[in-house]
Amino acid sequence: MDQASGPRRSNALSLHVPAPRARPGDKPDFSGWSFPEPGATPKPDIDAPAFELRDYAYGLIRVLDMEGNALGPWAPHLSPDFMRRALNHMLLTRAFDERMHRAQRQGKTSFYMQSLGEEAISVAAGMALSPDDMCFPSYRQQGLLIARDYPLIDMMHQIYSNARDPLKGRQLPIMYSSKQAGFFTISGNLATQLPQAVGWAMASAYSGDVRIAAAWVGDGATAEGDFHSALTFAAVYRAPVIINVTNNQWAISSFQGIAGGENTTFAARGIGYGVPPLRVDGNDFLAVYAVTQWAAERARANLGPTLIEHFSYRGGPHSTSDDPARYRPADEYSCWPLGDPIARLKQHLISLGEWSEEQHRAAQEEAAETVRATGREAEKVGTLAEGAHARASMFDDVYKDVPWHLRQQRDESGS
Amino acid sequence: MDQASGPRRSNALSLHVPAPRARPGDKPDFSGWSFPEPGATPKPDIDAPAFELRDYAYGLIRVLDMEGNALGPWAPHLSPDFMRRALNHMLLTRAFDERMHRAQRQGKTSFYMQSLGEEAISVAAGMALSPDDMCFPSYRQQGLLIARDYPLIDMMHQIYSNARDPLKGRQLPIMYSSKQAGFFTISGNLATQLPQAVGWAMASAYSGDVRIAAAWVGDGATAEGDFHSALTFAAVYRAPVIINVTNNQWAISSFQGIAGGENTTFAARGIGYGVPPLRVDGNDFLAVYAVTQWAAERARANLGPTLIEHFSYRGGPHSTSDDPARYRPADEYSCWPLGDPIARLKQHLISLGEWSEEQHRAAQEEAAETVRATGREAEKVGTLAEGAHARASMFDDVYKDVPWHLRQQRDESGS
Amino acid sequence: MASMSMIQALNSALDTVMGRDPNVLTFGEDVGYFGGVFKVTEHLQQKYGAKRCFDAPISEGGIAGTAIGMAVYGLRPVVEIQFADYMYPAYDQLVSEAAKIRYRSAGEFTVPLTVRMPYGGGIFGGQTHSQSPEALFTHVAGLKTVIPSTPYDAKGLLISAIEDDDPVIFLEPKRIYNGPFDGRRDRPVVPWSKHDASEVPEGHYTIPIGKAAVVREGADCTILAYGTMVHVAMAAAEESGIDAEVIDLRTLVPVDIETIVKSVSKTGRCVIVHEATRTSGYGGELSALVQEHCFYQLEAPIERVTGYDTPYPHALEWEYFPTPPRLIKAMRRVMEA
Amino acid sequence: MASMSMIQALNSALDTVMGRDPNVLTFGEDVGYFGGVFKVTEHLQQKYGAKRCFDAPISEGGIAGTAIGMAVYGLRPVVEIQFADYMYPAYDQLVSEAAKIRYRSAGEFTVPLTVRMPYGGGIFGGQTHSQSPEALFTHVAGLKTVIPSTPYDAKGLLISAIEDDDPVIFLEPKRIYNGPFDGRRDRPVVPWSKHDASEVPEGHYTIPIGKAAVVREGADCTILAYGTMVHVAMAAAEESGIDAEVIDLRTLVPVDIETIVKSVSKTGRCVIVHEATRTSGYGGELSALVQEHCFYQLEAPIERVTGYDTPYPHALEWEYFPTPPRLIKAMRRVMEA
Ligand SMILES: Cc1ncc(C[n+]2csc(CCOP(=O)(O)OP(=O)(O)O)c2C)c(N)n1
Ligand SMILES: Cc1ncc(C[n+]2csc(CCOP(=O)(O)OP(=O)(O)O)c2C)c(N)n1
Ligand SMILES: [Mg+2]
Ligand SMILES: [Mg+2]
Repeated sequence: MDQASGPRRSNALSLHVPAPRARPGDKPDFSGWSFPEPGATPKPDIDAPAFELRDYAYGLIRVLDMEGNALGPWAPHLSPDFMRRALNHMLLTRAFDERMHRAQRQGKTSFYMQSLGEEAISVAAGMALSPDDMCFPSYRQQGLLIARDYPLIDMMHQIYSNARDPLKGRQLPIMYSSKQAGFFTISGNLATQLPQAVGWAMASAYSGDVRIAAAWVGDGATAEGDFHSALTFAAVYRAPVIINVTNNQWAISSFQGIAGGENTTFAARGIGYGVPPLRVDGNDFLAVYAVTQWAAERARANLGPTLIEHFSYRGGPHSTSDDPARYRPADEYSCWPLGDPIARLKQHLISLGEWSEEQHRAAQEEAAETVRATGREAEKVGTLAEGAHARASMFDDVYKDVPWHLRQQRDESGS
Repeated sequence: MDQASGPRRSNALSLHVPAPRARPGDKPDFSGWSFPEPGATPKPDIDAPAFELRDYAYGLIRVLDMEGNALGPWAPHLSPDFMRRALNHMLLTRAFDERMHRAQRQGKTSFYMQSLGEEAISVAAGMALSPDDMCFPSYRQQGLLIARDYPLIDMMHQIYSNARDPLKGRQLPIMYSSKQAGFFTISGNLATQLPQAVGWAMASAYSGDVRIAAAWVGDGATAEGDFHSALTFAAVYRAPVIINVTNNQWAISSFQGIAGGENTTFAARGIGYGVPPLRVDGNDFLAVYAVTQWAAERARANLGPTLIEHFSYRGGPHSTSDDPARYRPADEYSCWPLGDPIARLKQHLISLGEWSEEQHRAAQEEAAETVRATGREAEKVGTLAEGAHARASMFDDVYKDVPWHLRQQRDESGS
Repeated sequence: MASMSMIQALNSALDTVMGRDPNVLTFGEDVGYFGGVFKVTEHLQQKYGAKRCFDAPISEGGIAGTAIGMAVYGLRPVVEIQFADYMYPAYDQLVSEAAKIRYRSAGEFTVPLTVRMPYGGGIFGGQTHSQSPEALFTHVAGLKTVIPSTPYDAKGLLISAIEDDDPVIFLEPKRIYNGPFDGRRDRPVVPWSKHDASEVPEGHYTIPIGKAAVVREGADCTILAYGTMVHVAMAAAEESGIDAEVIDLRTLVPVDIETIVKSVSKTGRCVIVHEATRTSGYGGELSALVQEHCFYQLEAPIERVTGYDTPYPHALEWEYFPTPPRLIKAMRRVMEA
Repeated sequence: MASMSMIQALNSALDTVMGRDPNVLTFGEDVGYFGGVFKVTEHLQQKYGAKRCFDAPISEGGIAGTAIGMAVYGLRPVVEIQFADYMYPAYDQLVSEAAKIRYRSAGEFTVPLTVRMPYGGGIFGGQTHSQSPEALFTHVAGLKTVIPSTPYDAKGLLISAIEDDDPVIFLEPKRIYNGPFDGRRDRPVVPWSKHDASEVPEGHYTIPIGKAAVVREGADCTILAYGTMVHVAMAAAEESGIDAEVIDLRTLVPVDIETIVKSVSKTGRCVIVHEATRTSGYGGELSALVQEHCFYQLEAPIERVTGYDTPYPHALEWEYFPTPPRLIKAMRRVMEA
């Protein structure tokens, strides 16, 4: 094909393919990234025009410094009790992740996904939102359920697809759903939840309700068309919704540059729709809490949607099917410049004199023990291999009523 | 449903549905819109970082003032000959539109779409790009073909689906295609051409070619997911492509607020991807020319994509199936604050002493006569009603070779 | 009772349900002030306000996605996809989400959503205003697919669809919006007012989803049809001299297998007609079902009369469109077999 | 010759074609440095450079759309959709564009594009890692749909697909990526190296698109299968004591009607097996075709053994998956009819 081999002139075009700075064997390289100082970012009024908020997309809202001090106008002034609760939620989330990851490795189920390093993002949101606000999560926000005190054992039942699995064995592990907890059924199809969250928020506004919606999507999945339609509809109808991008630097093996992160921030996407774009240190519980609260107040005041980019790092593998050592330096996580969300909140409480290393160890142990005990309970009910579900149940809930062809298939399947 | 009727509290949410300022019976209202003065916008170097170009999204690049003077750094310094050619292309486009619109009304074909008021956008691009750059138009860029001297009669043959229709009667009128003219086959599905243009540009870069791609999409169709994927891929791979948004204020009956135009500009969408966002007066031939040239140079220098919003007004109905008097003031077009692209270029040439009212009338008459004569020729070949195409031809080009099932269907169709 | 076109009947269905249930709202491209490019939502914005009937951005995926969210909230959204040809950007939301949310949440979240789409050819709309994508929905477990063929059915079925607690794909045969069309374009245009089924009650009534109608009784062969093709089938039955039984399926999924089996058991011969492309069209499913249920009663091969496996060609529309002569040929073949 | 798994064979196909034709490039989610989540593109970036094998944003629509643009330019892109379940956002580009560009441009623009997608269940992947959407492609005029069942065929067919001048949907049965699986999960896992068809030439060869393979000759009944189900069918034939002829379709569109008709004319009985949901699945088309072509030779109703009309249920995967016992039951029914 002469067309494709083309004329190689001196001014020839060439294709740019982004690549991360470090691959396995390389030294992790976060040099050249600079962040605003904790406390340095001003806090706008909730009714500030979106146009004036554009620069937030390029900063980073931070409250906690690395010594554990809460600084600046975004500091949310939470009670020590509240923060201890937050810390415990994060510890429980991490302990749960650890155990369930192991359970999969032990063959007790087919699949698991941890949120290691990203616990603040979901736990802070779960605590900043009202309990009846509706969440449209992706698959790495187990912290929301934990912060909302959803029974840990029901999460395990779901993961084991056992007889008490609220989803009747129908869903891949971790694809939770709970109407009660305001936690929308997780989809395996990335980003589909975003316009749904916007629609739910529109319905709430349509109905004169007071509840708002919040949705989460990964840095990688922002590339889906649904991200665009969600922002378009949210902006056009001023939907009371918070759209959270959890930028954990990776989408399976692809670094965030493949999703467009080389050229600008993910928060900046909001600018193009006239949606306030807040960029926050996702490993800073207090900052995530404050930013979520700000966005929620804005939404409740009929001032429309907010886009929040949570800047963080995926500490673990993408899922139990993944081995990150094949595509990134094994020690990259430990070099993450913004630290660990649990360690940082712990440090804050300690610096306030409201927590100690000892208490922390005890809390950690208690979380592990809670998970262990719950795990034993759940395993007594059963794990995946045991096949707890009646064949006939497969044909329920396709429709409200079972139509003739499914009745026929159900009957045949048993014969 | 108690949920949906919801609690109507004092702080109740409410749904915002955008509405245009004026509907039929109202006085057109463009008050409150302010534009930079012609010549006032600086011209950046083509290698300026996208980040520094953000504010171009909120301005409006203008060269011609309403008296016909070309002002400022964007003035492209074109020869009078060149500009007369441009004027003639625009006149021909308008005359062609007039006649083909009428031909549809007379039952000679099924459908037509004019570009009244938007002629500068396509003609200027057609003249600023290299002839072998590849265009991925929407359906309102007939001016590109005319600027590239594609035979008018072939356009008519296509519109009439007659025996010489290059597309063998297969496509709706005006859905032209010409590889020779670098004009990609128009799709009836909005916005699909955008990622295709990006892919074509990537292929050109991959091949070390020098040709770039350009695509056009309406303000309304920017809401499609393909707009987002096009910008994402263009930004990530720095594709040598120009993405043009023709903001003509309307998408059939929906004003641009329904596409998000209430909250910010369409050019601003580029910011979120780190793509330079230029906003230009689409009724100013010189400005469109200069901006296109700037973006083309940038692309050719391997500096990546540009998003251009052409600010204009759809002077005619959406298509022959539409009656805009049902949803907008009948005289809205005549109140458009940025005038008529033909009148403005004409004025410029006159003010240069390179054109006169008389010459203009003659050129107008010549364009009309060219169209009339060509129309007669085309109609001699045939119009839609006459059914020029052999039934069997319907089965060609589904695949390169006709597979057995289509051969069978072809045979049966004849029996 | 009033004589209504199919457009008026659909509009009346929306008006009726919106008048009864504040949770019903409708949106889509050009649906609001303008009332839709086919006028199905005319006057609804004026009557019910812009919050209950409004324009949407040109994003079928966004329309479907937000409507799903609204349905999950507890509303009963009715959305319009301007042409069925433009449903593809919404396909993921419909297939991966609307269809599966009840199942994957074990019944906790439900999607009482109605997606209206004008479909089919015969209006010189070319490749992208003529498609019949019903088979792309009938393959998807969790969706119901409904297609009316008269004003009376259109209103009753649309009300059923809106009141249904599952997502319903409601395909509207645009060629017969304004009058029954039997595929004979050489004949004068007939308005709906000349047709019995244009007598439509003003108020609330329903036609059950899942029930076909025997629109012509006959003994010689069975014709399975839906939408515009019902009228083509009726014309073919009349003109052919063959005493055909014409079944208007009305619902494609779940299909009314009883009515089909009863008829084919009686006639022993079956012709299926649809406008969609042939390969893997819904006719394939119907053919399979008929031979599975009526193998021993069949006296001739089941015939399919369909659109060809090509895009819809603008100028050759009338060669593409299944017309009575094509159908009659197939009927003759099954009778002579 | 080397013994290859299906993954290795597919990798070898890409390597072979990329080595010969600089216009071939491949991209998709995690396809570059990582080599794809199933490793089909492993080492290609290292060997051919990042410009010829690279990661894409998570936008199946963008992947398809840009690949179409590249194909129009003159390249031969091969893209991977990470799981067929995620093809829906790309569906518009594939159906409205890839499939129709040659036709609507009267042959001026063409789309020599290959879209690879792992499909099918049996890996405990739940609803969104198990789907078999082939019927959503077979209904679309302008697309070819290919599904291999062995390493040998996989390589030969993938090379044919890449060299084909039309868009080809290339569905890869992920359950048999690493070994032939006959639906008996109680039996030990067998690697491809134990299977004849894992002997794969290193270099260039093709298997023609549109040609089925009779993988087992038999006189009693015909089983039509593709992908993983070919191995289920083989097991069923062996275990049942019924002398079944097993046809591996390999290409679904254009289907090899001659081979099908020849077999069913001989056996008079036909069972169709696929993993996709039953209603409007490709089995409906096959059933219709068989009865249209072989009506007078058929001695029993054609049976379909398929996935049920439900989403793919995680824990009940093995109830859902068509296994030899289910197939054998259907074979018995057609033999006893
Ligand atoms: C539509 C769709 N495409 C592809 C996938 C496969 N997939 C699952 S997770 C994932 C990466 C997502 O990365 P990101 O959005 O950054 O989220 P993270 O895993 O980092 O939280 C991919 C490609 C999918 N689930 N859905
Ligand atoms: C995917 C898709 N959805 C809907 C349509 C129907 N449609 C055709 S043109 C149009 C309006 C487009 O408006 P805009 O993008 O502003 O372009 P303009 O007509 O103003 O040039 C619509 C909704 C379509 N052709 N394709
Ligand atoms: Mg990520
Ligand atoms: Mg417009």
